[in-house]
Amino acid sequence: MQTISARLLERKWLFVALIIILLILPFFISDFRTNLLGRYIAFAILVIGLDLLWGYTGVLSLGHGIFFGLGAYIMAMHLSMESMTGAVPDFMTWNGITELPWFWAIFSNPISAIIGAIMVPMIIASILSFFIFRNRIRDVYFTILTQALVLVTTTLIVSQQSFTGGTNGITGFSTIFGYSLSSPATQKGLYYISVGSLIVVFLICSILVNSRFGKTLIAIRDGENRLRFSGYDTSMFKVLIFSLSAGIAGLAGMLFVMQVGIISPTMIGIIPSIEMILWVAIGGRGTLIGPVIGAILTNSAKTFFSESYPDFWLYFLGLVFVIIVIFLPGGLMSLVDKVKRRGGKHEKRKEPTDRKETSHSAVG
Amino acid sequence: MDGMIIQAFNGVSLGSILLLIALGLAITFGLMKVINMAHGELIMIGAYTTYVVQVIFAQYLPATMFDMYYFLAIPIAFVVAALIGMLIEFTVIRHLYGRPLDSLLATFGVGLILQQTARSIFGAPNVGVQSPGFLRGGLEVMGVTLPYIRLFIIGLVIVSFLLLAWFLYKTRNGRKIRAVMQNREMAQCLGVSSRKVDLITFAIGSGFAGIAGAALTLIGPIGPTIGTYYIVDAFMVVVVGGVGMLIGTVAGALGIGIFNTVFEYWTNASMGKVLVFALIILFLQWRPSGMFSLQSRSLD
Amino acid sequence: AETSTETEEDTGTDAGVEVEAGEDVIKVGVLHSLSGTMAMSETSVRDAELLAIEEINAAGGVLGKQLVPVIEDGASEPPVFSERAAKLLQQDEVAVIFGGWTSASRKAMLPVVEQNNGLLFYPVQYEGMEASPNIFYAGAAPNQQIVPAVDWLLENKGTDFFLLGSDYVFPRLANQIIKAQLEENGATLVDEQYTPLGHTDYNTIISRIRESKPTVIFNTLNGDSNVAFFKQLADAGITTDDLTVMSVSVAEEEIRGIGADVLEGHLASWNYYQTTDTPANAEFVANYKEAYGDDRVTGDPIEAGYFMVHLWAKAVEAAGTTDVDAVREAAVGIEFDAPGGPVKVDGDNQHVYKTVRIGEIQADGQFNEVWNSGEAVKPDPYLEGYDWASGISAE
Amino acid sequence: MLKLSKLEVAYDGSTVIRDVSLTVEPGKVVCLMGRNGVGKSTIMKTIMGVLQPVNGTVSYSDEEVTKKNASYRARKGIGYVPQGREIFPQLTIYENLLLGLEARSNSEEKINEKIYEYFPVLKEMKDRRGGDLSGGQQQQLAIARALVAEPSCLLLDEPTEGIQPNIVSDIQEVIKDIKRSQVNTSILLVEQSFDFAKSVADYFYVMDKGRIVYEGEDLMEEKVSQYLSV
Amino acid sequence: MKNVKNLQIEKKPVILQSDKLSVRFGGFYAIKEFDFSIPHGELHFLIGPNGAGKTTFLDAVCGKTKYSEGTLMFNGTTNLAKLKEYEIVREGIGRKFQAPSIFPFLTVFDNLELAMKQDKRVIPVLFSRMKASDKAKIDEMLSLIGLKEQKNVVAKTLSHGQKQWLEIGMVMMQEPNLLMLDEPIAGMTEEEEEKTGELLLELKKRCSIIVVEHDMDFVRKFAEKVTVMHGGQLLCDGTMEEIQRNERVMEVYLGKKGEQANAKAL
Ligand SMILES: Nc1ncnc2c1ncn2[C@@H]1O[C@H](COP(=O)(O)OP(=O)(O)OP(=O)(O)O)[C@@H](O)[C@H]1O
Ligand SMILES: Nc1ncnc2c1ncn2[C@@H]1O[C@H](COP(=O)(O)OP(=O)(O)OP(=O)(O)O)[C@@H](O)[C@H]1O
Ligand SMILES: NC(N)=O
Ligand SMILES: [Mg+2]
Ligand SMILES: [Mg+2]
Repeated sequence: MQTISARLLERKWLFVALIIILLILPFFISDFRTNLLGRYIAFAILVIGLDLLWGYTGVLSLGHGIFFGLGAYIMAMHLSMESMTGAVPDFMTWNGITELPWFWAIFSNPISAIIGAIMVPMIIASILSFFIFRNRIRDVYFTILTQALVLVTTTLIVSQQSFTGGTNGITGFSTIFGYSLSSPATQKGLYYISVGSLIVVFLICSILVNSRFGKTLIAIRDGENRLRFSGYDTSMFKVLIFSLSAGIAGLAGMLFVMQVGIISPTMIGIIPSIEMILWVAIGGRGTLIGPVIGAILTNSAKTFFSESYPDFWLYFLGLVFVIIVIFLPGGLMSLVDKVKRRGGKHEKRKEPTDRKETSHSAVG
Repeated sequence: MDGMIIQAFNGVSLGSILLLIALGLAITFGLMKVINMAHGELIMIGAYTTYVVQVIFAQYLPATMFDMYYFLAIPIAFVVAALIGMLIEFTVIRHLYGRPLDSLLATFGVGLILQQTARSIFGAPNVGVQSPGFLRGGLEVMGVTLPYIRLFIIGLVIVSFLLLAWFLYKTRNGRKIRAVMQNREMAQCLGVSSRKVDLITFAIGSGFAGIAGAALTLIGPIGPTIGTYYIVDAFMVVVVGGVGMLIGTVAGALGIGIFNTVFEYWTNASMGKVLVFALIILFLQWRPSGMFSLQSRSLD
Repeated sequence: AETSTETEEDTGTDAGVEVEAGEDVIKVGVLHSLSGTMAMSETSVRDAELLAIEEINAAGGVLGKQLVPVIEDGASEPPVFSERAAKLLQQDEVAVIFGGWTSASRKAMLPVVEQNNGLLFYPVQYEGMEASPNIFYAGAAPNQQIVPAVDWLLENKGTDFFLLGSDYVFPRLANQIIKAQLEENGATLVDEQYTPLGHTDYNTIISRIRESKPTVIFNTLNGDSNVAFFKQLADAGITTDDLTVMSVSVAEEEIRGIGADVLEGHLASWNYYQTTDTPANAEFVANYKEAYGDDRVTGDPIEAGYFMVHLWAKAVEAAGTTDVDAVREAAVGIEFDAPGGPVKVDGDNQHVYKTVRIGEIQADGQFNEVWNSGEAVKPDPYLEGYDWASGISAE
Repeated sequence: MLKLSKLEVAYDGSTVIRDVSLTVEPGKVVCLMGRNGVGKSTIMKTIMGVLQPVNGTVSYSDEEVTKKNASYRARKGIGYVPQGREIFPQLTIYENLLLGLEARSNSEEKINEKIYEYFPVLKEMKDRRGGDLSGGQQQQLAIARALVAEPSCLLLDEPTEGIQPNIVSDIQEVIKDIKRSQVNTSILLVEQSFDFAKSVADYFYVMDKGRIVYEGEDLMEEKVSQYLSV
Repeated sequence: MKNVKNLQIEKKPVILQSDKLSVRFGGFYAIKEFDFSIPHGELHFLIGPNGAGKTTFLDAVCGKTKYSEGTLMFNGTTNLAKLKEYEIVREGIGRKFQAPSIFPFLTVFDNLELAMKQDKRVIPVLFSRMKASDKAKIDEMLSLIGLKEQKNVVAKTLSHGQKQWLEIGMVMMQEPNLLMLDEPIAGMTEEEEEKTGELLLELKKRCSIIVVEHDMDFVRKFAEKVTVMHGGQLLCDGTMEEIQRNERVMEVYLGKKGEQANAKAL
């Protein structure tokens, strides 16, 4: 017999419940809080892609800040062109640039900015990952490499400040597609657009992981070489999933910048990139819904702690990370599963997180 | 000619610093497969230890003895960092063997806590350490000055490396360490106490981070966030050299150090960094598991 | 729908100040990085601001009301600054925000304070080229720090300049100004180098210095890099006999982190030193040390953080309300006897008149003032008063 | 020597060994047989201390060791050749063998020459890394590694798997040799080959579905076909 | 036609042909100038002492190890040196590894589904759906390998022997033209061996099979043709009877089992 509460803990119902909460919450909290929640939803979108990559395919990228940043920068470039008074944004003037560079100009159209914010990360990710995966750079080598990539990218952005705004980033937008950014209605609209994007991305990815393609991803995670000897060109699968997650990150970055009004290199650096992974781990990797919840909860907690205890919040945050990873390796979702099992259902389920991540697979 | 000597020396000097910061990581990450994001904070602990030793000398001992503080600071930095490493192993790491990526996340949390602790104890601003007098100045060789501090660091790293290599590859305890790291369960079945070995190994890795911290006080800032400056470099060195190979770490450090210096000289510091990383990516295309690869035929 | 519990929670836990809810307090925001790489600089500024708030409260508050600081952590990340500024203005409805250090953090807060018609007081010297109606700039504009420093160097130290800076906005823009100024004066630029933020290996830079043989290094490096640079410069055996380094981001606090032994004899340009000889300063230093410990030092941004709170308080008293528009109007021309000498808010650009001071670093880590501008210099963020700078500020 | 009583072992809550009691007398070779997946290796791992039983006890030379860890048991004289070899891949053959000595109380680092006589290939390839060996070479190394400590109780989990025929018979000889020369050494052997088992074992246990279904000094053909057929 | 020494060529076309194949690790030749060929539809056993190079040979064929000299031709025309592992599989070569290697966190069913012959390029997989015929095929295989009950069990919980079976099933799902099995019956009981042998005879009708095995009873029972490797080289080949009589083979591999057994029986 399955109780109602147990049923509610099914992943799909969990998602439905979450969406309902997100839809009605703005009626109960301040505009400021709604806007914050909107940012967290952008992060929640991002981690779905990361979960595909890490939770399902076993590829840990500490470099998704880059793709998030690309999406954000492209949208920021568009917004800043929309808002600027002269021929170029202020910071270009100071650097002696009087004409918009081509890679700015192409995003002056809102449609091309939206498409660009998603496609540019995908294209760059596919080129990059093609070379990386084709040569079988994997495991920690890949992870450390992505970390280095973040460092290079932020260094580049900062040093090319005449085009990128440097450490100041790009900010100071007043309108978005003609609507005033300071109006609460615009902010609410952006919030609901974010929720809508979350639903779409989540559904697409759910379908994906439950298909044969999804099983292939898990097989790559658990025995990439074996899969190669079953006739699959695993590197192409990884390229595809990496690009997809980069596109999702770009979308998230775009939604983020529209709601926050600024993007700067610190937002896409090493620490934010690691934090993204932590959201996945806290929620429970390989579950899709877990990371979504993880991103929203962790960010809310972070805001709460840092507002309430500005001197101590890092202790809290650090402790939470340590405790979750050690004592709840399956993340919050494993807690849900536990409750569910107690709720009467004794189904044996796979827990991908207690697997040993040995670097040598049997045929490696 | 002078330029060449200086360049070569700068390259080796940077390489020696990279090696020093990566040596501990070569153990905790290379051997133990723990992606220890708190490595930078262990370096920080070594640096603050040196600072404390210096303050104690300045306050309680005659001024003539001040310079001697540094000799004491290095072993104390090793011990303090090793003890804190033990504590981390005992509370956190031991739950995470065989889960390298989880260890990354947990140690990141540990790093945050250590950073904040340092901030609470020593304050957020940097603290100053005065280099001992005998390390002032430099050695004149063919018209160029080689700073004693740099020479000292090169010497320190050579000694550290040789000690470590001897310990790991020539002693019985070193063999036990390598065995446990490769197959914890089986080592235990042969009568090796893997708990003890894990604890000690992590402590040694941490201790070397402490030594690096002591050395870095001579040339860089000492503050709660210094660990973040070195952590990526340290990982890159280990990865480029080849995870699990001590000799690879040496090669990786020297390689990166020399190329970094050359590229920086050709272009500028930012582009130099970018070019080095571009080179690393190209290099890994050619050797996906580093200069000295451990990849053996896996068990079939 | 505002949740009142949340608001109370926010203020109640902050800074240990007990709040009696009601009309007789004024909430003010204090927004600095308490974590991350900027914490090392910004925590001291926060302390100075809290000191000023306490002083004002002790003297009866503003408009008869006590000030209650709401402290937030900007975490060294511009988007967090923007978020927290919005929170302070929208949720806590503070009368003013004191905060920021890096230009990036200021640029992040700028649209927020403009859109919410809030007030931001910013305490740090910066690159200029900005004058938001919602921001008061208590730090030096380039003409109150960089320009006079270059003039003085040309006169006293030599004409071969090596420009060294961290690779970000302030140094890049500062160096553009310096280059224009050098050209105007027929001086030589021997080299210009930038290193990434947090760079710690200056071997190659020092090799370049050796090759290009400057008489002056104009240093716009950011905090941590300064430590590495000066230590390594000293190790390389380059002393003040060979050249002089003029810094614009090295204050007393930084000197302690670098070590006075390697800095002795080098110069800095600021509007204030702990040793600045004014009665106001003697009191300020004593109070600051009493509040935060004898081992603490003051410095220019700390002093700016301190006096800007007083400037705001005086402006509110003059306006008779905390209303932003009224305060902004009332602020024009407000004067205060700051520790670094008298300061006055400029009506054109909301910057502050300040005295420029060049100091030489002593063995004890303090500055010996070798020159000052005598009177407070009018701020000129767009360098409109300098013909040679026309190429930089051109729109 | 070795005594299991009422052992129950589970993986993640699912029980695979139920109520198993088993005794190995000193100096005897006991053979444990059964189809794939009945739980033979699980029993071996539990004896070694790699797995903790849910219920029941493991005693070894009159001491209850149920709660002790594997390294304690190894130092007490239990030697283990696991199924799947578990060679240290980055260590050389020689280093692998030296590690076998860890279980011994005296710290002398010397490999008994007899080991090399049993498995000459290990001497030839002394400095090759364990991971580079062929499957059968690794299996030989695994056995040798257990033997160097001169254990008083030897657990062999399918020791002949993947070994060339003439060495299989050598291993048969080794076991017999141990029986002859080290009269107090007992051996618990898991083996699929009926002939091999019969030629060395003094006592048999047959398992099915996690339980002991037959035990005796002799293994009758009909029993075999009853429990060992698919 | 090629000029091949092998006599079998007259009967059936050769499916795999190695010519002076050498594989080197550093200075050590694991395989040295090894000639080998197998015609279509043959059940061929490859035996030899531990370390003879049998696994290495299979590695070279399936692309896991790059060989240094010589050639490997598949179906007479395809040069395997140029192909990636997955391309070799798509050509029709299936391989079972010596240690069971399966996907531990997928169910038994999913393991077989992934291995099944189908278009395995990225995009087709993305849009592929499970067909009823696929399901039937997998079910059939499940009963063949005796894992019907474990159909929905996560593969890591299988015992060693069950994993072996699963992997054999996976390779067979690929419907290869050449099947290579590395010690397939290791760890199996005698009955299970028997079944595996019968399975091989059944499969032989569909493809050529190379089996590496140390169990001589098994080889004796099922081998058509046997090749003995030693030290990376061909020692001899022929029927089992011929092999058994070969002095060298007895010396290096089989041992003088009979005599020894008699001696001990005294
Ligand atoms: N790590 C594990 N997690 C869960 N179940 C396991 C695990 N290892 C083994 N099992 C299950 O326990 C049972 C017994 O396994 P065990 O390995 O002991 O069998 P065995 O008798 O040694 O078989 P074989 O002859 O194939 O080696 C099997 O049914 C297997 O499914
Ligand atoms: N990567 C390697 N480096 C060094 N030597 C290797 C490597 N791989 C294999 N060898 C050696 O090559 C030889 C052949 O090994 P291979 O695994 O092919 O033997 P095999 O015939 O399969 O033996 P077995 O019957 O024991 O499985 C062995 O001596 C082995 O030690
Ligand atoms: N404003 C500055 N110094 O960044
Ligand atoms: Mg078994
Ligand atoms: Mg083999």
